[in-house]
Amino acid sequence: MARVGVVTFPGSNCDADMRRAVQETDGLEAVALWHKEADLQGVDAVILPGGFSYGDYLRCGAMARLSPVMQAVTEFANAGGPVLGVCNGFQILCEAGLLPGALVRNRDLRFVCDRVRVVVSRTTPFTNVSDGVLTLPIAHGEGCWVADPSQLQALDDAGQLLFRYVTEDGTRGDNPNGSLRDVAGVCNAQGNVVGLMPHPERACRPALKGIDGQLFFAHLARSLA
Amino acid sequence: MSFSDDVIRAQGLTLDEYAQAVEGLGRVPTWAELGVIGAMWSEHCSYKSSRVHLARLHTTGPQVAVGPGENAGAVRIGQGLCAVFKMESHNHPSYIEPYQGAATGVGGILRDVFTMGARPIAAMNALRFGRWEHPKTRHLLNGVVAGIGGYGNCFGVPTVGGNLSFHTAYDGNCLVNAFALGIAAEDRIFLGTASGVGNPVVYVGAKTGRDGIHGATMASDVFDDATADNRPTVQVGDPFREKLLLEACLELMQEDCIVGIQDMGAAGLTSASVEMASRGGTGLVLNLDCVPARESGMTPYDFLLSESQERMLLVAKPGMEPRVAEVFAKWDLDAVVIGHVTDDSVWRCTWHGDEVCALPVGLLADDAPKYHRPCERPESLAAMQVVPDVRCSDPGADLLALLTSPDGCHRGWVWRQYDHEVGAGTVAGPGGDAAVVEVPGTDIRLAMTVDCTARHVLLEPKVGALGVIAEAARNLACVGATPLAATDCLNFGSPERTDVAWQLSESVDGLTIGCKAFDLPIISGNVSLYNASAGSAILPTPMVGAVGKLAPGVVVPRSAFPRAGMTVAVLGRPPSHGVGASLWLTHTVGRDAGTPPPVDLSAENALHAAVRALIAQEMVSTVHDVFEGGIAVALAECCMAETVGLVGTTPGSEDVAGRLFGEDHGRVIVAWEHSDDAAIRRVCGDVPVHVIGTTGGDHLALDGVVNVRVSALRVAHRNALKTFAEDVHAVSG
Amino acid sequence: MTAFVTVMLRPGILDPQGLAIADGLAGLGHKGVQSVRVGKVFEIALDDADNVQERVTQMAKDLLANPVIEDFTVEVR
Amino acid sequence: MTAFVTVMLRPGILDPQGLAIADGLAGLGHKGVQSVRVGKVFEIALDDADNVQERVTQMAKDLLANPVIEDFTVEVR
Ligand SMILES: Nc1ncnc2c1ncn2[C@@H]1O[C@H](COP(=O)(O)OP(=O)(O)O)[C@@H](O)[C@H]1O
Ligand SMILES: [Mg+2]
Repeated sequence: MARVGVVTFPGSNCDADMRRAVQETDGLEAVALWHKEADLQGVDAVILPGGFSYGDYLRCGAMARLSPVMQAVTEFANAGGPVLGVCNGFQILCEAGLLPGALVRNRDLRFVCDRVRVVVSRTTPFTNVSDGVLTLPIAHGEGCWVADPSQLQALDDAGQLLFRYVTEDGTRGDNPNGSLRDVAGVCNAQGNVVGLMPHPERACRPALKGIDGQLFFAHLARSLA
Repeated sequence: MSFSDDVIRAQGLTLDEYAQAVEGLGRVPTWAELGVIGAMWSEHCSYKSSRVHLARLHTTGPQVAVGPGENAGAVRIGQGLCAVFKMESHNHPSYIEPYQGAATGVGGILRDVFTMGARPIAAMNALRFGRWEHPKTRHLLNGVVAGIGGYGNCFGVPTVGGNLSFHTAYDGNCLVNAFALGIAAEDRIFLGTASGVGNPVVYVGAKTGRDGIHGATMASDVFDDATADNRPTVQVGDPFREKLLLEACLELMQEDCIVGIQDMGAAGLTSASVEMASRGGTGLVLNLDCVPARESGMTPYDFLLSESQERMLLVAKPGMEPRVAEVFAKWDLDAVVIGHVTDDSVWRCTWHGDEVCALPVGLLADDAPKYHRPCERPESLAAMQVVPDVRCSDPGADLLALLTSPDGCHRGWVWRQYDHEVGAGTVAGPGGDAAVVEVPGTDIRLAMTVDCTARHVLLEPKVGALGVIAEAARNLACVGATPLAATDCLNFGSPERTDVAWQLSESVDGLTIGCKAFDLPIISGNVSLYNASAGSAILPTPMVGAVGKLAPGVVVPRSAFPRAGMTVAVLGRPPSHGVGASLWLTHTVGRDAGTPPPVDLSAENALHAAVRALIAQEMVSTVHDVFEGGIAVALAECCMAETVGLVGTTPGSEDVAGRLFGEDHGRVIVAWEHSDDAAIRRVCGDVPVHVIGTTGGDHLALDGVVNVRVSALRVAHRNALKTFAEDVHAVSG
Repeated sequence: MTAFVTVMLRPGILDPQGLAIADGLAGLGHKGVQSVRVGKVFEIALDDADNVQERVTQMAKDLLANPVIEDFTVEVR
Repeated sequence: MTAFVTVMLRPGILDPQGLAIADGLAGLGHKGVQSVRVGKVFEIALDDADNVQERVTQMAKDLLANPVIEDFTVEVR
């Protein structure tokens, strides 16, 4: 049984949902990690869940980056451990410099809660290039991904622009928040650190009208097996 | 010391009330005491004009675990659990500062729920604004919606439903009613009681600033021009801190540390402590020097009347203070002992060693003034109830007009700004008749809806208010749920006007009839009076939030047609009321007219039972009730979601407007693919089933008089609110 | 011509963001921070130089500052 | 001792709020607005006056600004 740490920051509000999604995946066990502790308890993967860590004050994810647990997560990631950041977790990974770019306010300056479609460009511990078009929920006010224009092409060429918002048939970009190149999520050069705005943990049961989120956890279980 | 008449009135007291206080006290109050009496005797805290009416509400039933009177009500949902819920108004603060007013309204209602030991799992909100043409409407709508989202999204509770409408009567006084529901184990519900002489009184949460001083008295004042400058009263919400407060409170409640706990809402520390002592039949001593202060130079008056947010008061078991402090420290929150429980039924406060308040708890609570204000049916009503003689010459154009009108257009612009899926338990979010959420860790699912068609209440309050309950119960039935209980928020004008007092009284009677008939006891609620501006009252708006439970395993139907090839029928008697009180009539003649449709209690109940049975047996896949805008609007809504056409014939008389746009109760649209008519009729028993037609094609065509392209309706319906709200003038920094 | 409008919360109005930032700075080992208050600044580029102070003040009143909870200052450079 | 840190989005980073405000000002009839950029200002009250410029610059680097998207200036008054 692979052990997956789910970090709770003050203000996290998708941590319980994330633990449940992990727990309900064959081969995975969820371990609750607390932001004040630098010990990752020997977990095999780490997930930073969504929410409003530190109220999203200053910039989303800016304060969470400073917590003791993030020092340990940074070491874990640099050693090649799989790390997933969802929504606020994605913002934290960008602020911590573990992922390229930054997330700023949505183009229309409003929070958006909806369903989107995304395509995946690369195989990582959490994704597979053959995943096709995934339907996932989003819920964020600051999901517009931006990066230094001079680095953008290189990131794209390296497959680091991991998720893109697309139309239903997967042919064109369809962007809910104004992010560059319709980016919904990115990964680091090695591919072990992944961040995205959509919420896979909210799409893991038929009762919630969507199960595409299960793929993320199934891929993780396989890669850790 | 003595106070001038102006000073007394500025505290919200009449001179008679002041005399009553002096007599009860046997002396003249101190300055701080005067402020405390003013706040506790305000309409908002004392319910002095509404208590006589509230006593008539239907509040009991075997399912009720905690009825009105506590921070929130609790109803049993099985497996040893209770749903704890309440609805509350934040109308006046939202008018002054829409973002913060609405945000702190959400924060307040969430605190009411988790104070009881319940983790919030769903929120809803009911909003009323002035007409679109009014210069403030757009600004208020944008600010309020952003504020509700800003607080609820960050706190992490899904906002799963609500209710929104616009009317010129709310031009100078918007309504913001927030609902929250949480889950607690029945044997671990915490009440706001101070008992156990000597037990420590602990202050937890955020520090106290000068925010919102006199919010309670303000909520009891009619707006006038001076109010726009009522600046020091704005409270700012901190949803992040409230989330920490939630986690700390729930963690502490796992242990045996707490005797009683209460959130600090209107009239802050004063009201929380007095109410706790009153419920416990005790007294309290509070040392105001110990209250954590955010600003320097604060006086006892400030500490007592501040409405700073995200604060709670609790009475701990003896010796548990260190454990309380430890749990709160884990969540980076203050917990400070500020006093203890006494046995003399006197509420005392000390400051720098002096006693600055010593007021009998009874004087502040039970013995507060109570009024039975004179009620009188307004003579003007008879003229309003006459239905003007108007024809419907182009029903297709009228349908489009209704679907793009402020009250008929799509609400998606609102709920896209609310996280309605956090918690990963939202089975049916906004957009249907009622929302459905899972109770975490169980197979229990709850349905909830918030409703009030104030136009109907205005035109005959008792009938209209009964209709509100019928509509709420019907919305629950449409997702397969059986009613459990309800909460209400009674928004009215000044009770000192005889017509308003009559509206209030009649509305309570109507609610009571409905609550008894549909087994929806009111377990909590709130009254907001003095909603008026420039001398004119708002529409009488008895908002109701109703909660029901789904049978295990039931598949929740959709409220729209999924595809072509479905048979569509309407259940219930053909409409006979005509266009009285309808949205169509208001739209056509520019004023509210006619009488509201009556409710046939037994027919309505039979209909709900039939709908639930059809859903339970999975015989229908679409269910949507017919109400505002009539059957034409309801069918159009069913068609627009997936852009599915329908050709059909609706039941009813020759009168086209009444048939298509009349708002008779007791009707529900259903659609099926694999059942047959006979089987449906068998389940429905005495409830009439009228087959309308079959879905398919691009058009909605009804009765040979309506023929419109569904895609065109859909675009217009969906864009109307966004176009209005996001007009460039609305942008704010 | 450029004008800067600085908008701050009025004294006494709760600034949860400022509180959180002050805590964050202390957590990073920055000593001696008494308090942090957070405001907004608007950098406004104008076509012309007529009456800038007056016009921008009006803009602040109309849109940039919320008089219920905020104060503002205008600076022209 | 009070220091002010002003944080602005770097040139080239889209500022939707600035665009919306420029539109809003035009909509309200304010003429001649070329562009608006929105930034943040932090008013930091310090216990003492030692090395303020340097310490506050460090605070900005550590926390207040994100160098990927923002530039900052420090002013001590
Ligand atoms: N303020 C709001 N917040 C969230 N959802 C809302 C709001 N207003 C309306 N809705 C949603 O829009 C849909 C239509 O509302 P309404 O016409 O009141 O429904 P009904 O007539 O069935 O009660 C419902 O699903 C309702 O929950
Ligand atoms: Mg309905």
